[in-house]
Amino acid sequence: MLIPCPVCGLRDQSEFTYGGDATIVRPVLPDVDAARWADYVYDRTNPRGGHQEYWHHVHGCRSWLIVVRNTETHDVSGARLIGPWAGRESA
Amino acid sequence: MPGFRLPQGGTRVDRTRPLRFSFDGAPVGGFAGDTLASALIASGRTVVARSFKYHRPRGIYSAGSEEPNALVTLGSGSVEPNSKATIVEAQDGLRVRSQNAWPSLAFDAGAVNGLFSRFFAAGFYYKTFMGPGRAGWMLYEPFIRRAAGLGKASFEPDPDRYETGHAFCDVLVVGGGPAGLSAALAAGRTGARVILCEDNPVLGGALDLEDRIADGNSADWLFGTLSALNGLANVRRMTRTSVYGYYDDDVLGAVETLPPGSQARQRHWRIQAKGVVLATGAIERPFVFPGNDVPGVMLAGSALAYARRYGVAVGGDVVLFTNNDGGWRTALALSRAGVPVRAIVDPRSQAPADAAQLLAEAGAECLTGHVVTAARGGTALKSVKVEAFDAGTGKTSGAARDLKCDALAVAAGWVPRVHLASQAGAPPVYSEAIHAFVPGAPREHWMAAGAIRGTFDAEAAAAEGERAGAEAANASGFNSFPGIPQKKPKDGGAAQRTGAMLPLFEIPAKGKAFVDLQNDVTASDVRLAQREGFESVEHLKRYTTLGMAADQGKTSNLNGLSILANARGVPIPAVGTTRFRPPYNPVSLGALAGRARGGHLAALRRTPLHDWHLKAGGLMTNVGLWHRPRAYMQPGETLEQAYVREARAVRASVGITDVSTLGKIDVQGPDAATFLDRVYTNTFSTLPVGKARYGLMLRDDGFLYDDGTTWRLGDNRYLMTTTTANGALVYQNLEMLLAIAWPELKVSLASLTDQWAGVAVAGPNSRALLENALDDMDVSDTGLPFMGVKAGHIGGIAVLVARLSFSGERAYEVYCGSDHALAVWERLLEAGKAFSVVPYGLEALGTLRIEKGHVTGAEIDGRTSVQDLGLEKMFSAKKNFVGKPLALRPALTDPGRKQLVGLRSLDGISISSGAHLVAGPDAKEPGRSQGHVTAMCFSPALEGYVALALLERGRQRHGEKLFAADPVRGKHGPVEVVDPCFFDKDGNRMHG
Amino acid sequence: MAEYSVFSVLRHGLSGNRGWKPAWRKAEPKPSYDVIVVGGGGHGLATAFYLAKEHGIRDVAVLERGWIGQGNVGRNTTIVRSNYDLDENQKFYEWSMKLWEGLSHVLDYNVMFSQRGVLNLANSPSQLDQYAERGNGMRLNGIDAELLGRDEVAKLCPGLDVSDNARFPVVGGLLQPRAGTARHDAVAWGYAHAADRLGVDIIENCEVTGFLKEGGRVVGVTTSRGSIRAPKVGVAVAGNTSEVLRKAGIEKLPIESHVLQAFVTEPLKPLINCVVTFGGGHMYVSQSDKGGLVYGGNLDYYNSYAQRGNLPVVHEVATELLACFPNVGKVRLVRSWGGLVDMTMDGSPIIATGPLPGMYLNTGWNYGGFKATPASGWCFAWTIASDAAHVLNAPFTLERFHEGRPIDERGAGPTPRLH
Amino acid sequence: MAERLSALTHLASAGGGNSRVRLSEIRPGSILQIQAWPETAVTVRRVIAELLGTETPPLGQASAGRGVTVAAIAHGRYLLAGDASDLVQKFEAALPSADAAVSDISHGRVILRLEGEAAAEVLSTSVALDLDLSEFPAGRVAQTMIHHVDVLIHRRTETHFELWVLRSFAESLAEWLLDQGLAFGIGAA
Repeated sequence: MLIPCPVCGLRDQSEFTYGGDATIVRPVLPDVDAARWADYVYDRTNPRGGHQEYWHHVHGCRSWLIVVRNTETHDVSGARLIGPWAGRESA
Repeated sequence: MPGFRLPQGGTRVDRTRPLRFSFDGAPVGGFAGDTLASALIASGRTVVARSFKYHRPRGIYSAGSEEPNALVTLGSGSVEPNSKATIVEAQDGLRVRSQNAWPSLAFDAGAVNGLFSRFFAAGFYYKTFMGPGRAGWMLYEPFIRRAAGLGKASFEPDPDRYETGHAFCDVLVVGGGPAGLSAALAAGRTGARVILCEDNPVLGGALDLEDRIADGNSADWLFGTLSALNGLANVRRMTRTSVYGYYDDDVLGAVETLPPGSQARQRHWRIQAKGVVLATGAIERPFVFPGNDVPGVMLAGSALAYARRYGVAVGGDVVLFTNNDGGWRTALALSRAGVPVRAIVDPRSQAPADAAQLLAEAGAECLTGHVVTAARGGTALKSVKVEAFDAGTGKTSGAARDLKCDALAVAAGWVPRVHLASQAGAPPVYSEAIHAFVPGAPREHWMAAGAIRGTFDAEAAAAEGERAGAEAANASGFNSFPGIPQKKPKDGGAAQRTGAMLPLFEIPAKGKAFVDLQNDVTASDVRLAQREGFESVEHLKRYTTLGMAADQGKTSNLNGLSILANARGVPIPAVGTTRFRPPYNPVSLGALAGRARGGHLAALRRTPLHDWHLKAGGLMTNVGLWHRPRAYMQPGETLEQAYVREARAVRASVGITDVSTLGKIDVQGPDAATFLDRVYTNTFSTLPVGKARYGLMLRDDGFLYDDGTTWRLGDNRYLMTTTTANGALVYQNLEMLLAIAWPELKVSLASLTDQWAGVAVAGPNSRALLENALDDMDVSDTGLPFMGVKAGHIGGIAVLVARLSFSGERAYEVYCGSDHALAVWERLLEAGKAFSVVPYGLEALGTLRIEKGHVTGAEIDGRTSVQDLGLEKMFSAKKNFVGKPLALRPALTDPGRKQLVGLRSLDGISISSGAHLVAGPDAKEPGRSQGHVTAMCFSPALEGYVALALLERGRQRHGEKLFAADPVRGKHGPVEVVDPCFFDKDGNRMHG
Repeated sequence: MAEYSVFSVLRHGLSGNRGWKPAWRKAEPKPSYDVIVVGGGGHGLATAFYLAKEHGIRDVAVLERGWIGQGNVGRNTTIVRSNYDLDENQKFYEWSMKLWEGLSHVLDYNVMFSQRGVLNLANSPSQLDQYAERGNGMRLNGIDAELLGRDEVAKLCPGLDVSDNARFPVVGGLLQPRAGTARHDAVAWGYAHAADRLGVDIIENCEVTGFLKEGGRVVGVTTSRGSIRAPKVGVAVAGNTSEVLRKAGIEKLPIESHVLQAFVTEPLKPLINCVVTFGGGHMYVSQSDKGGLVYGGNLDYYNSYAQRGNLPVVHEVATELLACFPNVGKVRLVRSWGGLVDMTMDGSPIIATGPLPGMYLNTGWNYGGFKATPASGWCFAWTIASDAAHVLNAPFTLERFHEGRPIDERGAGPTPRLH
Repeated sequence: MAERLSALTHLASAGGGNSRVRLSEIRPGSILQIQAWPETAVTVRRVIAELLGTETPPLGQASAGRGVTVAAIAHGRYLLAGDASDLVQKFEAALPSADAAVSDISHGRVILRLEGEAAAEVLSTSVALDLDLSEFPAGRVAQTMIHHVDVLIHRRTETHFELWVLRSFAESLAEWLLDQGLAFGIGAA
């Protein structure tokens, strides 16, 4: 399987670590509600089909990405950068 | 007369270069270019193997990788079992042995199974071998295991070298037949980078079994095409290279077998393509009839291959049995090649007039409207039984007659090699035109061309290949080379090769008729499975083992399906087919492992002091990928004596140890302090520059994650240290938080683990040692107070010195650039001479920390909470940080949980690491486990054995007497539960 | 007399094997049952069997989307063991081991349970201590465990590299002699056969399309073959749990579905006599009765329903196999497959009532589903029959995650791929 | 000032100097990483260009000036290697933390030089990157793995590659490359 890193280009999956479901929303730190944190930490929709997921190009540029991938076909339809440089790549 | 070498012919053999190998000790002659199979046939051999279950004598059945019978063991020493004699190139002096036969191939005791085969029907072993008693199966298993299996593998390490390679191309063409060659040429002419892979040593596929392609001579066509390919530098031809797996995103796995005499045996290729043309061809289909496994029965196309490629006749008296016109052309070609063809048997009433007449002239009897209802012979075919057949009723009729013969060539049509297509696409689709499965819709970027699509005519296949190659190149962004004739494939490409085939594959006749020759699965096994309800293809496969042998059912799957379909009374498409998975052809484990063998299994991380440790007698051990010294052994010392000596020296005077493996992360930026306040359970924004603080990290779920000291080097710069084990993970996790949780923070991280070497200097004389060593630093308690950090020099080398203590002694950590580590280390030893400084290793390090009750990965094991380890004081109530909300859950703070305690041995015997804590004094009645030992040592400070443990409600149980149960080591000893800090509880020595 | 025995094999053999009955009936769905079990895999079939045998509940339907045993019971490396680290897992898997012993007789079907031993290689001194800790826990729970030194390991495994020039030298190992392997498909067929003979309806090609609810209570299912009612509906669909429960309105679970590859080589004469696991990485290998080396290792590490893996793991696992057994370099891989495994947030399973009234959940089998089959079915049947967990599966609740009571065998935390 | 000790003291002993491909070590005076903030990216590029007298390369490329190499390896992130031993101080002085983070990794990285007609072939045994000149021309840099070890690959010319690797892995990587290169008659210079 290949992942199109927006920084490095098309690379083999083995250069990345998988970060799991990217649709779950991490509570912001002031939020100390255990139930909301537990939802975030433990609960997944785990869909068959389209899946937005985090990947870390840990053996490449070390960027964290959101990859859109089909869990049934492994078809990767896109990847975008997240973090401070997201949307400011041209800077 | 069995097989023999024809007076002339053989495009692949060089009759001027004879060679000789041994088969079961007997010499076998051949020529350069022979396969083992062609030489064995030429030598008159009929039996070359014994079958899996009934140990029936088996001969060579095919001329390719579809071979079900002729599996042999090669070489001596590190032998290669289960090799297909049909694809192994004969080599002078090679040692070849038969398999699965005892005492000998000619007389195999296992053949007795055949007599009882009626009791060994499909699945019989699920119904018996159960008793007597509970251990039932264990009584029989040893015998069954010995009877099963084919070749014997060696117990010697495989000394051969296996290499790896990565290849990239715009178009990968799999298969070097007419379709593949045309595809490679067409794609190559567009300028695309092309790789052409072919299993065999030579290109051309089955073209050399055709006389003509289009209106020209096929040899000329091949020569022309190959020379055209030669002219294209962008086309890379890889023969002897078998593409076995089609993985996601058009990444394919292939194994290249290097010619004999190469320094490596095989090379694994990872091929990443933009587009793929699958031109993998087809396999000839056999008939199912009684005795169809007798040595001498083989595929007709293969018989022709032996004649044309190797100048070998498969028999002196050949009968050919077919259900289509192609079989007649094969018969004619055999006859013309000098192979005596005695008769052609065809269930159809009409034969192709031209071929029939020519064969009749050649003296062959043409038995149309007939079928072979039995093949007779034990270790060699003696005759076939022929009966009249009525295609209308599908029944045999009239008198049977025996035809004497020593070879029966069967030709029941062709089965496309859809395996790779199926790996990377929808299930194969049944084609009524060829009565076989063709590729389904692609999931990856491939196109199929030629016989794999049922286009058996060479010209039509070439045209398809040409178009597929051009289209694949276009799809990869290369425009078609102008002026390529874009021929449309002729209709009825199938008919061209097979004629009006009569879809008769199983001959109605009584007797043992095999479907899967390698696993000895018969037609009646298939029917039995169906009767017992194993109706789905997968159930059939698993219950009968049909198609699950090393040949992966290449010659048996389709016949099995059609018999199942008949038994169920449904059309074949309704039965469906099984999904093909990698590998298409067997792949050696050596090729998959490549050079990652022995010491190369994984990279070794070395600290800058690695060589010094080795020279000093360091007993090295793996810590993750690092090598670290457990202790520096002196002659005659045990490990315990060594570490006790080292630890004692530290407490008595001073020692130094290599802590370079600690994870170190440069945390920089205007928001560095805010960031650390969020990731640590305690506060770092208040830490003054030039000070260090011990920090604790939690996982999101509130359990302990990692710990270490972090030093503030500037307003916006910290040096974070982590445990050796978690360095990379913590770094990655911090990057995750900055990317996902707090992208607004201006913080940059960089790993400095390799930049800084670290040396801990510990002991009452550590300060004096440093005063000797340092050029320019005041390390007095005022100059460098506890937890202070300062920059200075040792012998002109810039160092950072932090006053930290893991040992509980006055201690310092000296950091310097890794390239200076050895110099600094040696200067420290020099400066410590007066105090008889010792280097100490991991075990002493552990001993010193156990005496102090400091925790490490043994206690922070991913399951412990802040409270478990008594670290509440590190848990800030004022601020929020990662893991806090879930760390406050009652389950994590429950006082009933296992808590950190110290243990003191009460019998003077060591407390085993890994022992469990129980109440029972008697090893035979220990009672339940209440906790376990995480770390133990002999404490020089206490002159006794002590340990740390996690114990239920431990903190309330100090003073209690328990027993350390270690049944797996046969130990059971009394211990007293004590405070985890054994030594200098108020820390005078550390601050002192 | 048992339907299957050496005598019946002889009798039928003499009559051309014409007389065998189907191993299980091709049952037609009835409009209603006492219990519906969704999922005709090992766990679902075992559940139905124990409902009938242990609790006298025979009006049971097992609904299978395709053919029974098409899931992980037929896609695993056939290892059976109870050498776990945590008390909860030790007790549960040891009960499974006890059920495995003699299972063939109970089912009147030979599942070829081979107690050849499972050997965990320790590739560092600290790992040997960890195995000692595990082994001691097992022994205190009455489970067999032996700590072996390097020489004993070498004697047990001819061909194993115990040399010092190995990258991660073998220092010893933990052996569970009673552990071993079983013939995976036969487990599904055996439970199906035995359940069928007790009156259970096994209904293949019957996909559950939805759940019938009355007042928030599950009262049955809709299927590709019509609606079927039952006051109790158990779900045992492993990797498909999230998708199936979605049909009941349950959107999120502490589960991710991953692909786990397994591999088998061509058949060889006896070479490896016990199950061996590698401590320097993650690899397990045994030799099937047919002679093939059956081996596997890590997940492919990303959510997947594809039952298809990729090259990195193919290389990694073969490499670790050769690190243990450098003598099998010339042995060839002939088949590989991908299992769809239901990984939980702590690596341990879920067997519980709920999450809806009338519903019962059996999932989260991670790497451990096959060996668990008997105990899983036994405990799930108990839970369904008595509307409460048995003491053995009481810890394996769905709520334990939110409550902070994970059963985290590896201490890897809430990251499914790491368990 | 004590002399710096190479992580590859054993490399030279591998021998076999004049062969189709040679492995050797480069010992720059300074190696550093500079990470700009999104809003200071322009400033940082300017400062790099000014201090080194070479233009700052675009992402995925390296530019080589007099005794110095700059590689752009991620957004706003640059790796620098130079003969001078004071580059870190220079850049720390020129780039306050409001502008960028400067990390000294002079001792933390080893730069291997793989040179010769077969250099690309040797790399291709272990690197899942297309090293064809059309895809990976001179001046390209890529971070990837060689046998699970992180490396930065910088192609200086068709036949000259430089591999940046963490110091602790350097000896292992060198051993691996020397083994992979056997078929090509690799040697250490």
